[in-house]
Amino acid sequence: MTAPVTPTRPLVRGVAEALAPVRDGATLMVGGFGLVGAPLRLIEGLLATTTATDLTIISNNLGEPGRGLGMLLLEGRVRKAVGSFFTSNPDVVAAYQAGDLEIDLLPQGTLAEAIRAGGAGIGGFYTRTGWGTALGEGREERVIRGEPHVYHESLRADVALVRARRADELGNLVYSKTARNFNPDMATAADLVIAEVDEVVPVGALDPEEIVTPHLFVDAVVLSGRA
Amino acid sequence: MTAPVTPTRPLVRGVAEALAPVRDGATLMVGGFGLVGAPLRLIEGLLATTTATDLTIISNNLGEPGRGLGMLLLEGRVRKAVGSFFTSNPDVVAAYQAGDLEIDLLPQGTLAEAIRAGGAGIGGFYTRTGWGTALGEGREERVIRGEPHVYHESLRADVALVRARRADELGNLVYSKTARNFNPDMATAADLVIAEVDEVVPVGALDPEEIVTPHLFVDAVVLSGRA
Amino acid sequence: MDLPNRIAARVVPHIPHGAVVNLGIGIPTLVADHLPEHAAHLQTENGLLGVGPTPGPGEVDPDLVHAGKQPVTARPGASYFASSASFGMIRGGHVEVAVLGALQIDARGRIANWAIPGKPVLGVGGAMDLLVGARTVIVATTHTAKDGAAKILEECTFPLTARRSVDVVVTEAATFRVDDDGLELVDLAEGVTLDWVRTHTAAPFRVAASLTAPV
Amino acid sequence: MDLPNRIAARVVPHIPHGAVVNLGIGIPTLVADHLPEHAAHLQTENGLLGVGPTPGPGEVDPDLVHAGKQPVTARPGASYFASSASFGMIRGGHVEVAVLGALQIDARGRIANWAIPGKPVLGVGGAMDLLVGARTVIVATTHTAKDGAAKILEECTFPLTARRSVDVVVTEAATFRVDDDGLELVDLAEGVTLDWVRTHTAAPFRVAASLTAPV
Repeated sequence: MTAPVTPTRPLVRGVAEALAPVRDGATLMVGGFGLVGAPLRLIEGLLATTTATDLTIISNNLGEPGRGLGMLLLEGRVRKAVGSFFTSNPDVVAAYQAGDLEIDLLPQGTLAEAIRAGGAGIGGFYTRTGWGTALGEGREERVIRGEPHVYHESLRADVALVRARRADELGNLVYSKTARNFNPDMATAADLVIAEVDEVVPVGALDPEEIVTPHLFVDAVVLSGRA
Repeated sequence: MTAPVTPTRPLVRGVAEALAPVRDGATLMVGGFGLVGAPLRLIEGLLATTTATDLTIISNNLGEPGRGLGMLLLEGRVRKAVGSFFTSNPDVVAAYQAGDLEIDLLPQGTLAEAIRAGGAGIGGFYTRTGWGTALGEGREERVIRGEPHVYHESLRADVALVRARRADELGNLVYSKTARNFNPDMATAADLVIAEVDEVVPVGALDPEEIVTPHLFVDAVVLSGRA
Repeated sequence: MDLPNRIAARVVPHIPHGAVVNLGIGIPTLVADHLPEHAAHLQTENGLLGVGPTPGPGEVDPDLVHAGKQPVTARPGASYFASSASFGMIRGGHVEVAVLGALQIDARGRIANWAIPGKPVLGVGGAMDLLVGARTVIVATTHTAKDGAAKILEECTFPLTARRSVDVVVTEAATFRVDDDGLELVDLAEGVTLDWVRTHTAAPFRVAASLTAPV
Repeated sequence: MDLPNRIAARVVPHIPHGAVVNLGIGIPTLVADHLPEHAAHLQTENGLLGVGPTPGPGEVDPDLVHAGKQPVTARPGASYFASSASFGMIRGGHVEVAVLGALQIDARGRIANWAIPGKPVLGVGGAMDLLVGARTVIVATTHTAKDGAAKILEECTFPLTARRSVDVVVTEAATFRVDDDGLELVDLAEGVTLDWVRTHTAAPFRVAASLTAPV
């Protein structure tokens, strides 16, 4: 093998530098299933190093009370949440009932598929999930191979915050167990992708067969401080 | 870690036994990009151990003259081919011009996406690819986020023949370099999935982070004889 | 055995050996503890095929949880995957059995398990995908609600999770199979009478011949 | 240098350092040989990011090829992926530059490169996906067809590959940039006159100020 392509600029950034492009009103995808695989240092950084507010958050949950995305909610930074399961954080229920938070609820598989589709240049898709239920109401229907489906448009974001176990110096990512969850899908579906990792290894240290997120998806890497 | 779940029946079969369920008129997905990553032993087995004919083959190409799926074509077993690039095999052009072969030509990305969608329970999807071209003619159009898209229904098959590097005794698969190509997608999208591998390793020998095709997709494993 | 575990244990005979099974949150999760060692491959929709037993206190890995967000282990032969791939398995019909909880079940075997009228609808998770995609769906639930009201009703008053009927309904008292004609009672738990089931079930059901034969 | 390599070499200045680049079959593939070492990350749609140089005779791996099905190597930091993921990258806008061949180019910079009228249309490959998805598309082609006929035409007579215009057209003689107003000649190869280009180009084009300034 020959030498690697030299990165054109340092990929590893400080939290504040990496998050500086986040604007008021931005749409953010944030990885994690509850707090597992959530980029907690980046979420803390959003609060500590930016004033970004009026955010739309696409994430399976909105953290837990006062933890993870739950902090962002309590600080009044979140205008809208798109996800599948918010009831595990009572603060979300309270904010919704107070009229302070807009919610777009999707079946978890539809959420994951819409993100994957957004990253893969697919405009929209049909799924059987949700047809004939309250979540399918008002959606375009289509019968395919004899089965009714509902239409969903794909999802894109301005910024994705993802959590991985390890990056190489090009930005290739590998994950840890079920902390993988939504992270690889979200890493494909935003204009700016910031990965929080425990460790950065030299180019060539990751097995090419094992890389889950190829580096072309990743714009910046931040260290979790948990190596 | 505790002991693995014992397979309920032997997963590794002889070629003839594995292919016995293939019926006349069946739709088969066959992995490979040209001959790279094509399940050549299974294709030979179709000819040598079955009389299945009138087949619809979903594959990027139809092999090369007299090699791979090209053999199946010369034996008159193929009624229809669905793929993206048939011109590299002059026998395909001749069969088409003689009216002996029906062709459904798709852009390569649309082919891959339709297979992946078929395996993932997605009925159909919209892509920008092909819009406004001869391959988009007659297709339903939809403007999504200001861009015109065309509709494609997902693809499914009765049987998928895929090529992997290695299986464990449960049927988990890993691939070899660019021989991966369409194989993991096709392994999800057929009622019966037969994998041709060089090697079968004990359960637990594959890294859980590295498995590309989890075993629940795989019905039978055949040895390539090229270990 | 407590009530949830009694129900979970009654699900086991309905799971084929070697099946790929997804266990929903709540009582369904307990089924794992009653499955004979090695009997099934457990899939969890947050991205793992091959869920193993709950780890001991010193063995918890914060990156390794099931869909209920509780720590688990991984068996040999396990694999990890992204959420889109996991739901591809589920919607694509690659999971053989899903065991789900239910708030209500109607006379056609359709279930409601994600929303309650009058409360904000803020959580659905993977319930709809599992109900649509799994080849066989088993409901594991208490026979009645906490207030004693029937959960098996002519029509659900809560929003349905899908239009698809489940295949089997298992409670602490009874087991029903579901077919095109509706519910059929196929088993009574020890000490439970047909009269008790009739009194606590608000949907019509047939009784399998095996249960009405003279003793 | 032969004609195809002369064209390929002229593409290089249009590729940003460190860009992710997909090279089409034919002349575009040759661009790899002219890129400075480490200048770009080559993606090939059959499932590899990080294509390296052609292997030596004893180093060929039959499982490692590019989209033209010729043997390649993989650089450190390379990764392999399935076809659906590869085209997800391409359609999703994650490939910065695609270099494609063309049979014809129209006055708006739209290209035809996959089908010829009167011949059966049996191959398209990844051309349409690349043309739709890559952020920048560069065409690398001979200025005229083998019979001397112009390839740059008012309208394509062959079927278009997409409605999207390319960004740059590079031939052995000239380089055009494409914008909303059509083609602009921005470079002449050494020894090529503006007259030659006018004679061999059947579409109108503007001439960049830098080329018309008095010498």
